[in-house]
Amino acid sequence: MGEFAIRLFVLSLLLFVFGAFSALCFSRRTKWANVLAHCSSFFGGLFGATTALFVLSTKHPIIVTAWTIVSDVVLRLKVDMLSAYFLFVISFVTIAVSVYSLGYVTEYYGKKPMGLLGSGLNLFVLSMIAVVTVDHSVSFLIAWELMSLLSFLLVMVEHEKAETRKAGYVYVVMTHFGTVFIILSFLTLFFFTKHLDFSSFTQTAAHLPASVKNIIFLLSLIGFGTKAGMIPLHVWLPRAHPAAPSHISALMSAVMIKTAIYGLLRVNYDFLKGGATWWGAVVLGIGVLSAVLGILFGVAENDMKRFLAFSSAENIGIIFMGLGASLLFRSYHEPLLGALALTALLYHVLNHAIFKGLLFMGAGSVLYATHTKNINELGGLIRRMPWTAVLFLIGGMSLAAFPPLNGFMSEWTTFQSLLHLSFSLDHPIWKTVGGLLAAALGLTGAFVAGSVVKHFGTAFLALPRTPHAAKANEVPLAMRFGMIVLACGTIAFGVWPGLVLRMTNRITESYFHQSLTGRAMLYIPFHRSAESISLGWTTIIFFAILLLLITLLRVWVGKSNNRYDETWNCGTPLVQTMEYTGTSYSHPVLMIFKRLYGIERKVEVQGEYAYYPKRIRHRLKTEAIIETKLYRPLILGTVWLSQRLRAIQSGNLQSYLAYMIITLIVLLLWIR
Amino acid sequence: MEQWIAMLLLISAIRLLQIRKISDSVSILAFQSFVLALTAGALWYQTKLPHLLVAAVLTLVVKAMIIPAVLHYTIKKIDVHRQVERVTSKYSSLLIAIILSVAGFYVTSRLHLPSTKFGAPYLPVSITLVFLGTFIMVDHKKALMQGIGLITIENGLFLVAQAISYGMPMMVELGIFFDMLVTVVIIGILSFRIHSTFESLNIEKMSNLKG
Amino acid sequence: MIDMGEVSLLLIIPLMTALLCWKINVRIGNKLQVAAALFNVVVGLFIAKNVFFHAPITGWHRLIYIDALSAFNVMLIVLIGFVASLYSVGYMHHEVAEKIIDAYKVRHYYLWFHLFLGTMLAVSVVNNLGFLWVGIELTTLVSALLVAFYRKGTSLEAAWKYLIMGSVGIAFALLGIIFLYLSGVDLFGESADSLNWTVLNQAAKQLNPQWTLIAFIFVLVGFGTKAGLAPMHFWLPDAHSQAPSPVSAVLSGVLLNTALYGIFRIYTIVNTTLDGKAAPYLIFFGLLSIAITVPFMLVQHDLKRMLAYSSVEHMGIITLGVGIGGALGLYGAVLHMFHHSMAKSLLFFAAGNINQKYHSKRMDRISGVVKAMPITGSIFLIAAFAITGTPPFNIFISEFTIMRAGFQSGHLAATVLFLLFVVLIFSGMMYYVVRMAFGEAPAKVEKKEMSRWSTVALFLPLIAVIVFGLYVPPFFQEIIQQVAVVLQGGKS
Amino acid sequence: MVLQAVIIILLAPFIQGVIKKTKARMQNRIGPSIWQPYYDVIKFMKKDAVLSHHSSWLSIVTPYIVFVSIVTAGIFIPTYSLHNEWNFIGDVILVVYLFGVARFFTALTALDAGGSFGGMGSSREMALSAIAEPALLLALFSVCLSSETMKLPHLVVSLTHNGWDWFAPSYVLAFFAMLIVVIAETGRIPVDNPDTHLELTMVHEGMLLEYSGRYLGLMMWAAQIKQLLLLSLFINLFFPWGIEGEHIFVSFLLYVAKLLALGMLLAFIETMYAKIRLFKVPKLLGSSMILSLMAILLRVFE
Repeated sequence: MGEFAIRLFVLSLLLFVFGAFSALCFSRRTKWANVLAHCSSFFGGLFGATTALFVLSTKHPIIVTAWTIVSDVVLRLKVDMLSAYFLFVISFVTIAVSVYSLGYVTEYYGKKPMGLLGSGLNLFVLSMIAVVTVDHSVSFLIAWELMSLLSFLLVMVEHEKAETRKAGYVYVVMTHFGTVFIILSFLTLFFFTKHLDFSSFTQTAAHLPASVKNIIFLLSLIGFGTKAGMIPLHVWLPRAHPAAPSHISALMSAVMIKTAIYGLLRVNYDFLKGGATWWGAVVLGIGVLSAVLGILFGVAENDMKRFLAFSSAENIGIIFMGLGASLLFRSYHEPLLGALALTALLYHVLNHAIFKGLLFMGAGSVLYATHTKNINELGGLIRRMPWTAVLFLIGGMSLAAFPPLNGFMSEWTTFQSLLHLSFSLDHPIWKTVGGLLAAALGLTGAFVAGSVVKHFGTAFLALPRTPHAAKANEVPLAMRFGMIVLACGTIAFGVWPGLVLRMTNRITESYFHQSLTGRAMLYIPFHRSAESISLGWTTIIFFAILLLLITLLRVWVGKSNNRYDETWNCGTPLVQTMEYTGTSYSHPVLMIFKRLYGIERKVEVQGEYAYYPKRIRHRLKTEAIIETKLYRPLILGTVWLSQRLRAIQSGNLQSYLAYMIITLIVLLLWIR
Repeated sequence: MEQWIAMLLLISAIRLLQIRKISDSVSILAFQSFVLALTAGALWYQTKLPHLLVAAVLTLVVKAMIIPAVLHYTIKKIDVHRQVERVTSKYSSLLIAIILSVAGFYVTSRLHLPSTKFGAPYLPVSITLVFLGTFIMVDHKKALMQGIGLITIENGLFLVAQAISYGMPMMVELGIFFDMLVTVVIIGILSFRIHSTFESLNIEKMSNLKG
Repeated sequence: MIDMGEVSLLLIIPLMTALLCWKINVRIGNKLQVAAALFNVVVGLFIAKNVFFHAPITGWHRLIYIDALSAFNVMLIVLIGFVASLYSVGYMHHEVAEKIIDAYKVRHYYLWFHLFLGTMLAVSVVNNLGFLWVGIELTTLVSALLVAFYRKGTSLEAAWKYLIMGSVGIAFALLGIIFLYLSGVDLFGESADSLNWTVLNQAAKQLNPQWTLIAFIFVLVGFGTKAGLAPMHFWLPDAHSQAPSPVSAVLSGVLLNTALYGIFRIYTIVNTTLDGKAAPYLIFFGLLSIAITVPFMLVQHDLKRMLAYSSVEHMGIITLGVGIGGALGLYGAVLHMFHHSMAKSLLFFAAGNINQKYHSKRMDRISGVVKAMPITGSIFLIAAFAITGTPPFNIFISEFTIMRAGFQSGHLAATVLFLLFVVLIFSGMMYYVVRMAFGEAPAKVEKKEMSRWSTVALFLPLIAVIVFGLYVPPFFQEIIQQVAVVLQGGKS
Repeated sequence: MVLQAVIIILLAPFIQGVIKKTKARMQNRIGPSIWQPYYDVIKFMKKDAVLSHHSSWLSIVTPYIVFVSIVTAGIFIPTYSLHNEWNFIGDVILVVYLFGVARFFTALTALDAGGSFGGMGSSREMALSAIAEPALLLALFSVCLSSETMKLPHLVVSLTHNGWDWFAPSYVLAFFAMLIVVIAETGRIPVDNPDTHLELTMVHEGMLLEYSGRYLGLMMWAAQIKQLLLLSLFINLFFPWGIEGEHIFVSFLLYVAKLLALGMLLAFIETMYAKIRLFKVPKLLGSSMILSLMAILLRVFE
């Protein structure tokens, strides 16, 4: 049976390779390249997901050795439980994205080389799979940077735009900085364990002195955190994700940043096997910061994809909160709670992958149909694109963690983990903090809901604001189908948490020797009182009441006769310029958190008499405070210093000779 | 005797820093090389090693005659402005030269020469010559003077090679002489081209490539 | 076993090619020199193979000695030399067509170019440190003429600086070699053998440590100038940026290695004598070389200067690797030599195409290379990523090996600094690369690849850059291993 | 439980009527009849609806969703009895998020017709709710901390058995914190004015501006149920006495009595205060959060 899984896995990998090469070979024939690339990635994803499920159900890791890179560096893929879970996440999203891409890339026919685009997608997915499965630090780094590189190249697909180039640059540099920290953490491990393969890390790293473990933890946190997009290392994320073609943004936001979570879990659970209490506290702190600030920055955005990118930073924050709680429980030796928090974060990894993939595809569909991402130029799409609207709404509701969708389930588990920080840990600080964290999570959720309302409401409802929004058409079947796959996922994983628990339990068993029970209902047997939730039942009750309500109304009162008329607008007919825009929608929030946005507000009233102005210009300038206050001084300082230092290459030969002779004399004096 | 020769070499090097006209330098250089040849000859006389004689003759021919001739020809051909231009003033350059000499003597003071009978005083002088040669290159702004500084450095090298280790193996020595000749010729050629391109031999004009 | 025939062939082919190309028609010369370079590749690789898999070659009264290190260098020179000569055809053709140079000058170019290759090969195969010195000085002279090839003000300036600094440096190195000779004089008496590397290496333990150290300092500063180690590297960006691109590729790709070869030959002896006390100097200069390029990478205007600074950086990395030492450090350093040669020559070829297409080396005038020249642009991008040590390209493997060696041998601070500088350099270089490679090309630039010659030449190093990043073949690892052993002083 | 659902649906207009009547009396008006909300609901149900040209199917669906999700949430809130066989389905987090669903759809549909007032109401509602939600959670948490569960019936049980002393300062602080949140969530003065007819000051009513007929009826009814539920929550967190009474009828009466008292208190507060400026509301809610935090701190460090 293990043989079968290995074959399946290799087949899936080969399919991605095949997709990459066949797309390149057929790059002249656009259609062929499209179909070949995305069909093979579809099947690759399908087989990959099957492999993952197979491994998780048989509980036997599979190992595929590819080749030796150099001396003792072996490229070997090992799918253990953690890898299998992430493999599943990647493959599942890939399946949907592949289908979606079949339609979406037609947008680029004749504009961009389809062969490169198709093979880029395949290789990108392949590299992500490699990241979560390789078991040697060097091959990991290779896969990791390959992933970054390919995603960078895919971000640069529309490189004609200056902002894309800037985004790409910021992305590639920041991710490289992150990698440096990962390299350092691996090297530190190497320094103490004398080996570079993951299995020796697993065996020996747990017994390292605490200070070393602390260093490794911090290095890996910064390294992987950059990729994950944790605040304040997130600045690349809201630039790069929107700049990429939407199917790529879907992959990047939904899956790529999750590989960082994989890395953190690998290092902290597999290698270090937990550590000091403050680790959890640090991760929790970063998590709550990312979650709250991420969404607060996102609220101000009117660009759909930028908002979604910020929301990715926010969701990473939620995942980090789960991770922090889990680390904390681990250090307090609370296996059940640790397992709960770990489940929460793993669950959210999957859920976020699904709904964020769906939303990016939805935004992509809007982009495809209208060629703009700015919601202030949209409107009324619900009539022109009913499918996209519904699917986007489902994604949005899941993003805002509304029952009965999957987003709620993982948020609920995260809530429980956070609340039990105070309920179960007997330490005054955790008792206080747990509730605050939960409140912060609630704040985040409410802001997300508001932002979803803003984006959906402005883009899909009411009157079209521009002609291209008015002339939008529903997207091709393939794109809709790709979104439907994920939409089904959001519902299925919401109402039937057992599906996910069967996977996550394998992981919690290996790290905590604990598993959670649940099929339709998630049940956690705490020692005081058990907690449980069932969205399936909630849904049933909901629909029962709904049915009853409609029936009763029908029977007792009869059908409601609807008449259609103008919208009330103080008596004047409604035109699109009177509609509430995205900008004005987020205005109250901006005013409440003025400081955070560094708001510059300018109102210009034109006209002789202030009460009857001819025209009012209202200008609201926000600044990205982290960038202006943290990054810009750093960058400017570096550049300034470089310019000063460049003076040594003055162009004057004599000074060069002087440097030489001085060096020589100093050295001679030194050795004397 | 050796002390006197060493002094002569040193003074000639410092003198190169004090010249007014470029053409003066050629004769000083020829003198320096001549003294060098003399040293080699003296060593040959003392040790009776045949290749030292070859070295002495080569030095005399190549360094004291051909190279100055090439330089003289170049100077005449280009017709450079007579005045030399320096970075430092006359006195400060003298001061630095003295400091460099002290440094040269200082760094070599603890080195014990292996099995050498005669050349011991030459070691600090040769190192100092190397330093001073470099300083000549640093101090002078005229391109040609850098060639002269280079030759001073090489003279220092030769002094070490001849006086202390009684010369390098023959073949190597020939190679080195050949190399040096080619270097000077190429420096000459480049000087021509530079002069025709920049209409000056002042290397401060040649600082377009920076950063 | 191999006799001296092949070795003499190795040295004579470039010489003959040079003279022939000088005399005959350019059109025939073009093909002839490519064929000759290819033939030399065959000869070089044959020799190298013999050395690697049989034994070192000695001959001509022990004047010639080719061990794994020499053979490795020979291999690099013939390979890069071949690709550069292939590339030169298209490059020079374009320069003539654009009336930048006269047609007859191409013959001069080939003359000097092949002489240059010949001198470098000679440096690699001689046993005697004196001749090694002569050879390196000759490379300076010949390549200075190549740098001055365009006879513009800037190229003359660059050539002048190169020549002067190179000569001063080389003079210091000679002094060092003399001191080294002195250190062994007691042992061997005054014989030509006592300048022979093999002899010195065998007796390294008995040499006079005081003299060897001072010798090493002079050699380090001297050949270090030639190899572009900071703070003696100042000529390098000038020379490498002003030379014709194929020459820049050879300068960066092999000449610097050849100069390092000189340092390492002597270092191997000295380090044995001094019992490892020479290593910190290499680490220091290595790190300084990496560090000094950072500001020039962060703020730069000229494409080829940027690449030249990158060469300084990589020479620093190699030196650092050797300084860190140990089997792993040397292994990484040697591997890095190879990888750097491939990646950097590739980058210079691509840059040459870009310069010719855009008629400028100024980076702010270059944009949209991938649009104007899809193949060159993509390769340029790959090479740029490779040179900055991004996986999955070859440089990463060797850089990581060096870092690993650094951690293994406890040079933590040096390694961390190295990593920091490398990432700063990455961010500087990428800033410009992204701006150049992407975006819209200026309207006046014709959207077409440069000549076929110029494009084809890119592929050989490209293969090495990509393949070696993911898979270093076992036989090649064996080769590197042998070279590392030589660098360790013959003991494995 | 079906009974509980029916009771909350039916009782909600009554409480609204009581509040309105009390308020009117306090303002020296006679005011409408206590049963007026029932008449309104019945009337609205019978009327035809006028919808905007620009609105979509969302406008029709939303009232049902809002109504049903609030009723569903009501199942998980203890009212007059703690025996709830559906308890395993959810806890207070689910309740909060079900309210969230209702709010989400209300706010979304407010944008459907395209009018500025809907947008304004929606935008304000979502901004304020973002502050109100953590305040609610924090206030709830400050109470839950003693019982260590988020399941409401368990919570109430533990409150009745070993609950806080009314004299404990943390309890008092939590009480006031919760009160502020309840006022904000029910959309009453000083946060929002349910009786306003000035479009510019409306928040919740602004969102309902485009509704008419049955849809308006459902929305208003849903709002009343939500109000009832919040009050029940409040009652059972702070005055759970008697909920576990022997006789269910007694505990029901007690529950209604407590509702009436609380309703009157709300009416009183509403009469005493004026609506505050929109941008002052976050400060009010912030003070609620600070109160909760202090309650928690006192509780933890007691």
